[in-house]
Amino acid sequence: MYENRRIGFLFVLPFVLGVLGFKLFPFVMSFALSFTQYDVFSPPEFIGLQNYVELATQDRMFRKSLGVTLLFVVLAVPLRVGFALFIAHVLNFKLRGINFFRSAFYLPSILGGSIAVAVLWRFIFSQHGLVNSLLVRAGFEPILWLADEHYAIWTIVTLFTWQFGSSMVIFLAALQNVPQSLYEAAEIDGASKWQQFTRITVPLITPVIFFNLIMQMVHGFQEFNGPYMVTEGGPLHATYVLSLYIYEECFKYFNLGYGAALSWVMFALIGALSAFSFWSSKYWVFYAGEKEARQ
Amino acid sequence: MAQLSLKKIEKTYPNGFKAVHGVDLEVRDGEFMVFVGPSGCAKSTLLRMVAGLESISGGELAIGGRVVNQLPAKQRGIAMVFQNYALYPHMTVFDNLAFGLKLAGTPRAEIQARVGEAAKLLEMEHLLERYPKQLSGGQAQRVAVGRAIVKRPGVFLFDEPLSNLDAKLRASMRARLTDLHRTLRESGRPSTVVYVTHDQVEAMTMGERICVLKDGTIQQVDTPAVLYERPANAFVAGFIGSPEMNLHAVQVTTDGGALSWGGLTLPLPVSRQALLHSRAGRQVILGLRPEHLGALPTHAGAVPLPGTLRFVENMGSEVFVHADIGGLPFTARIAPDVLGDLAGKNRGDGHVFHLQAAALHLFDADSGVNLCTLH
Amino acid sequence: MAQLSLKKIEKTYPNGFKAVHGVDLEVRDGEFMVFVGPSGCAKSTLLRMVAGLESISGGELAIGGRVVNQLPAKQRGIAMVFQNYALYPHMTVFDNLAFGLKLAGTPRAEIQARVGEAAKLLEMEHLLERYPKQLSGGQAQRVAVGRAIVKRPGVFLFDEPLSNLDAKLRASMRARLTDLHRTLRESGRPSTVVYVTHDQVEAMTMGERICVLKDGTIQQVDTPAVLYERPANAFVAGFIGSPEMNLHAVQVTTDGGALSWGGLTLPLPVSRQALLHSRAGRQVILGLRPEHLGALPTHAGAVPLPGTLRFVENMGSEVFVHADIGGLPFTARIAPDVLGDLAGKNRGDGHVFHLQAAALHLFDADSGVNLCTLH
Amino acid sequence: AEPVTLRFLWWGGGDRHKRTLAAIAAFEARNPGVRIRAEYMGSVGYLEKLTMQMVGGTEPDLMQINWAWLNMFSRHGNGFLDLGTQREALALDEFSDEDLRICTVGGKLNGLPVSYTARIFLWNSASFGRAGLPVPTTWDELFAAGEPFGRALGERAYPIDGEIYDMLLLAQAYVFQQHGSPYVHPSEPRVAMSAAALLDWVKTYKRLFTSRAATPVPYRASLGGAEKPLEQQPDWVVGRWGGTYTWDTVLRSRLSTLDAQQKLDVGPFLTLPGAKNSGMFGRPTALFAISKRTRHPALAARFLNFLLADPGAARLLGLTRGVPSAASAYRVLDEARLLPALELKAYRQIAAQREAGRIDLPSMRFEDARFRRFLREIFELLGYDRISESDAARRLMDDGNALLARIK
Amino acid sequence: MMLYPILWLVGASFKSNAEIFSEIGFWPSRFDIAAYVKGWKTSSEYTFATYFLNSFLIVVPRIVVTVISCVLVAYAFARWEFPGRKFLFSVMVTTIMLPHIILRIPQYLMFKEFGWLDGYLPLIVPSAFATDTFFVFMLVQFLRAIPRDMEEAAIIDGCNPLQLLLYVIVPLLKPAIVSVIVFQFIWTMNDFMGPLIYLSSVEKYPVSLALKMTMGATEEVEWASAIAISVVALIPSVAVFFAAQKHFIEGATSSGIKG
Ligand SMILES: Nc1ncnc2c1ncn2[C@@H]1O[C@H](COP(=O)(O)OP(=O)(O)OP(=O)(O)O)[C@@H](O)[C@H]1O
Ligand SMILES: Nc1ncnc2c1ncn2[C@@H]1O[C@H](COP(=O)(O)OP(=O)(O)OP(=O)(O)O)[C@@H](O)[C@H]1O
Ligand SMILES: [Mg+2]
Ligand SMILES: [Mg+2]
Repeated sequence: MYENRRIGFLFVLPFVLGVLGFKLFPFVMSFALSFTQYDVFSPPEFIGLQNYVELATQDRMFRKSLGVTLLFVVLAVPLRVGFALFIAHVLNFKLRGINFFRSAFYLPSILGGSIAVAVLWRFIFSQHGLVNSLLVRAGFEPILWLADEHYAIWTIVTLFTWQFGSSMVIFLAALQNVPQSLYEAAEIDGASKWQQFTRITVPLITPVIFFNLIMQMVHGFQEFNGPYMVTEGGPLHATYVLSLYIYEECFKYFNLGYGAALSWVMFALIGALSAFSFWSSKYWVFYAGEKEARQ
Repeated sequence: MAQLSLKKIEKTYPNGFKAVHGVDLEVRDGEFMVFVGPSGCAKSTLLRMVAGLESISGGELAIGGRVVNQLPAKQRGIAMVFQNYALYPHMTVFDNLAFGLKLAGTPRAEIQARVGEAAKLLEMEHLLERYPKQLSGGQAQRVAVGRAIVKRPGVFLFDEPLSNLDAKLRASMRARLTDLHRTLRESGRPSTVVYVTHDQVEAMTMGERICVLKDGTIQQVDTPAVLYERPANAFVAGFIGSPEMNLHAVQVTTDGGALSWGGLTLPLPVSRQALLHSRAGRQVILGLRPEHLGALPTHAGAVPLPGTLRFVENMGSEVFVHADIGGLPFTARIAPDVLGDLAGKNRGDGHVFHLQAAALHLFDADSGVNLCTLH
Repeated sequence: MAQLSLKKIEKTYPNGFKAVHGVDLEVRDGEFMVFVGPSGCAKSTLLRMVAGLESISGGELAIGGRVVNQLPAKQRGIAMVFQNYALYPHMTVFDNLAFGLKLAGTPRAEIQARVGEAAKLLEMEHLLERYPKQLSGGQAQRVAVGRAIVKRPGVFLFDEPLSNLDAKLRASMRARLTDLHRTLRESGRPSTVVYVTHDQVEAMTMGERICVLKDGTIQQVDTPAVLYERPANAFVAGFIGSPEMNLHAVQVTTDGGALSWGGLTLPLPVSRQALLHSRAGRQVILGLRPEHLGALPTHAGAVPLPGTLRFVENMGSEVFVHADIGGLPFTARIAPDVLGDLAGKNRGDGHVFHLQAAALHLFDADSGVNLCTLH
Repeated sequence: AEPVTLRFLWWGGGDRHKRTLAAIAAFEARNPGVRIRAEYMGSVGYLEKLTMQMVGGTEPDLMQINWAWLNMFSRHGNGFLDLGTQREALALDEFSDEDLRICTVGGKLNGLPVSYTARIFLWNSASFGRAGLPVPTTWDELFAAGEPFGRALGERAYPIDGEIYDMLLLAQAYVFQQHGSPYVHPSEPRVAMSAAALLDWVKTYKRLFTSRAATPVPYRASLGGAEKPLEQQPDWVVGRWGGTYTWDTVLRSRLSTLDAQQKLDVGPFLTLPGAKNSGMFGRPTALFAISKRTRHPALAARFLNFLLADPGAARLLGLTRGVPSAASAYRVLDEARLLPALELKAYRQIAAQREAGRIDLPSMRFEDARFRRFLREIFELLGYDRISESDAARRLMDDGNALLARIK
Repeated sequence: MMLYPILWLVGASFKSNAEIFSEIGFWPSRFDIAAYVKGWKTSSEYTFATYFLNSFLIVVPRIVVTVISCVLVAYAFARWEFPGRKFLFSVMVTTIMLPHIILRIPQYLMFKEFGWLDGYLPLIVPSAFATDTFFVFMLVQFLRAIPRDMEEAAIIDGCNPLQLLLYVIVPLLKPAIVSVIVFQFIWTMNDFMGPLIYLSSVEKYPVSLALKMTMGATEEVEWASAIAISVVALIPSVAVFFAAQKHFIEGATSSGIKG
């Protein structure tokens, strides 16, 4: 029945219309803008590839922020996804008061970018903050987290990781689809809880792990709140991620053409990484509902 | 040492349903115990409790002399074949079989060898690279059996492991499993087996003892022969044997020397009369195995009873004859060569059947207890 | 009108495995057709193709005279019981049963009535409020059957619908399903049934015709009696009947009048001799049903053959005797009362068995074709 | 008849909203048939929103903008309605010539200033009291205060605090006084300081930290950067930091979080002996501008005039947008004693310098976002000792010129 | 660590300005709900009752259309075979990847052309066309992990594609759908930029805008009431999460069929 082409298409129709109606024009326009010089207030002026050329050859800031962004993604995404998966797994046990903990773990994500987060993060990472007092107690030198070029990235990485709630919720939902009987079989096979987790749970929810990885990678590349509110890209641009750069180009310096070019470069980057992930997913993602198993 | 000992085991499901009511059972080390009972009588539940998959609501479960109520499944030294297979969908057949061994840190070569051996035993060497969803029902079931076998545990729990196999394959599996059990015992590493089945043949041929369950209580535990010949009560009598025993409530004559129903009178052998003295004029349940009802007077002492033919099922090697005798439905199991003139008769035709009264069972009308085996 | 017609049906799975090789089959309107065959022979695959769940790789499938290769499942007017039940986990048993009716817009009262009826038929009225995960294996299977029954479709497809039931329940289900089929036919609304089973008794008693499959090809389609008595080839002969037919490759004597193996010579009845003329001195396959091998010379014309006892399985109503005769393993099926002195013997003891040579089957050694039924 | 509706957009806090709404009500009462649709919000996102509206041509009739935004929204003076066309409705004589001049781009009056602000010194006199030091009145006293202040109040205590940008302005004030020239030429896109002056600027900036007078850059950054205003800093709240160099308009908010032991005061503007310029850095706070697309220019102008120069409105609005630039409004507040002492003190200090002509109007380019980033970058490097003083001075010259040429 | 921000927020809503910024602890020195009352009243013409109502006027329709459109589209991608499926799927994933900031101006201009400015339509209508591709992708992945057995049974039972979706797929997908609802609720409640750009009239402001409405750059802020009201603003999100969580941990298939 699923072969009926017309019906399938009918179901995607909203999306097709949505893309055409709401995404295509902005997309095309932003792409077009990337070949112009456009300061918002006077009409865009076509300058060919100049934006891209400048970005590739002269823009030190671009290179710097690209490096920062990559570092951030490499650190923060696996941490967030890993953490979310682990906590989801723990929270999936039917224990007393577990509801409370689930909510507690989701709270940071509800807070989003509210003022409390910025204030709190300062309390935690300032020179006399929580982290440092722990360090000092453990006999280490305190670190100027927010002011040290090498450590500042960790403050926003931690913040990003800390707001793992949404990924966690998605994992929690995914865990429900793992049949109980498989855990029983594994238990009989002598698998420890941990082995059940790595050998049964993880493979069976790879579609969702994959989803979270891709999405968090996208979010990681586009992460804005942390660097914007907590470190403001500093110190010495150590946390000056691409999205912050793009934001400033667009809405502080009104250099929309250049901002668009930056965006499309970032887009190409994410796209390439995602394409790679999709390609690799053939080898590690298991779809139980797919007509065909892997060969 | 892996004897099982169940003491007053109870199970209440979270929805309040009490599935097991105080089961007491000893399974000796290396014994092959078969569980039978109607669908829903808690066979799987008991197995799952032994395995440690279902919490025990009451009583004490010991394996090898050690109380394991609180012990996690993986420390109980068991292997289990699940009724629904529970194969790992993301692993090939090979990996499904090898999983337990890998976890136990078995060396690669040994895993290869043991999986190969099991695959051969179960005739599925050509399936090792497949994924579960590429298997037929029977193939999946064999994989589930294989997964238990490769582990060589102290206790095997089988939950209807052959129900999806065809008769031929099932017969060969049956023989192989029995062989395996025997070989292990002879090699000094006996495995205790608890085996749930619905198949009469499996139950009768594989089990050293059979445990008959009903509604979460044990009805009788004994060797197959005893169960067949001396069922403890009408339930066991009706449950063991196929086609099932003819069971009907009938009247004891006032002198206690015969049974009567539908205008017929069935004189009883003297041995049986003694049992019915106290029940003269009351009701008892008559039990008669189909093979003790014949179409011809081939047996001495058989009582002729007139009946009406309902229908005939020809199994090839034997014939099941369904007839009304004195208004009650009876089934007879007759070899094709002793059908006599019954062979040509049709529905509604009359025929005189021959009942071997000496093989008759009698059960209490209320409790169902077998009067013949009472002392 | 719901006859099924399969013409050169083929199925190749996406992984390249060819499961069905050109199957031709006509199932008449209202007929009860049973599919049997070894595990993995494509019974489920065929059923799923008829149902419209699996695409048809080649050939033509017609229901009620209309080619339905491209017709969606729900327009084919079928109901199906799945081998793995496939109950809706989020619905109660009642809703599982009622779902199809609700979709069809059946009035509430009627749904109630039909579900109630099916529940009664399947002895599961007390389960209607449960969720699938609260059911035992057999209970789940009954729900699956019920889901098909309530729909009263033109074609029923049953995939091993009773495999998880105990013998007693299975016997009663068997009778009820047969009854249901008959009632429908008599009421003028015949349902065509295709019924997959591994159970010999089910196959023999329920099927009006049986289709024996092997590796995706049809071996023989005929009534149960014909299949049992005149199997088309050694495969069918071995597959139908339990315990299975003794099948062994043996030598035809140079005069073509007898068979010989392991130093024994078995003279053949004249009727059989004619078949072997051309094969004098060559090999054929001997086929002997267990019931045609006795412990006592009860039958005229039985040929005495010395053997060695291997083991005995006592089924209560009958005994399976396994013995070596001329170095080949044979199984005999003997009523307990005609065991004679065999009853007291042990493994390794000698005994003279009596083979009813007139009941012998002979098959071509290469093709397995039954020589007795060849013309 | 349909009432005429004007849209009016501003940002601000609670008090500003309330008072502005009251003023609007007063205006509506006085002009039946006119409805002012108030569109107000916090400062976060204001620029983004306004930008969208300007791009989309959907901006309100009257809007509050920052002076520095003129350079973006109205580079050639055509971004907003030329108020010169609405002279009848406007009491332009209420504003000083300078005020009008700084709101004029390309000869067109793009808006009218609400108030004027300049950088001043705020001191926590209680802190200095505890440290046993007088509140600094000269540069030398400030530089000298570092060590004893720290000794007395602890190593986290500094006489003056500021974020990088505050500190570079502070140092610029010093150099301005010393050399008589601001960094960027007031009207031309080029660096105005001499190379020597630039070097002095850099040196003075560094001296702020070496003398321990100001919070070190890394430490300050470790507490949260530029967007974390001083009043949210614990060190400020409890008086470990003795003062700050800031706009007079934020005086109230700086004061608002101080705990009960602290006392805020406006100090004299530190001035070098023989200074060539006051060194004070001042400019209009916000402007009110009228959309060039408005359908009711005259009415919008009248409303604008009402807000800035109407005595009644002045009384209603009070100090919510700073001390009014319009003379009559100031008089009303002054007479009604609506000006708190501290504000008044700051105002007088600034007004005195303005009237003396000792505050040069800064170049709008100096406040250009990109230029600010450039400055921050250099001075951050300096604060982290990542660049030598001479290199910094040279970059301020060369890169500064290049950037100024680019942003024009 | 996880709860600290909330405790701090609640504590801070009772503190004085000085306490808020100098004390790391969350225990205030006094309890006084004045800040809540004040925060609720706001300094605008409307109380927070209006802003909450506005938020719900955006959130509720948006959730409804999101769930409907995303489930439909996910169903098509995960189960149906139609021409261009792969291509459209990659288009969908792709649209997630372009930084949204760059789309802001084009989108604004587009909605201006539609005449939708200063209304809720720009915030709701795109969701009706499954443009929240995050959710579509998520549902697709979930669906692909669910075996088809039940669907086959339903097909035999006579389900048409829509009934199949409604009666079988949706219940099985319930955990995922509930998370979609929770996310959409919380994200929309928190969304600041969307309403900021598209809404001009104060009476149409949702909570997220209203919260920051009193944060002028220069004026003094009554932090206690600002924080108090942001605590109140969190309540719906927390409540929704709390109410929903039992659904996304009790999937229909949660323990599957045992027997
Ligand atoms: N999770 C559960 N909640 C409530 N009742 C349950 C649950 N699981 C099983 N039951 C009930 O407990 C009884 C015993 O179930 P069990 O699965 O042990 O039966 P069984 O003997 O294995 O039957 P079958 O031969 O059909 O597999 C049944 O009546 C069943 O409906
Ligand atoms: N999706 C699939 N991909 C590849 N091979 C398959 C797939 N499904 C089934 N097969 C193979 O096709 C053959 C026929 O399978 P089918 O399920 O029809 O067998 P069956 O006759 O029903 O067996 P059983 O009695 O064990 O249920 C088997 O060998 C099986 O392994
Ligand atoms: Mg069971
Ligand atoms: Mg099958």
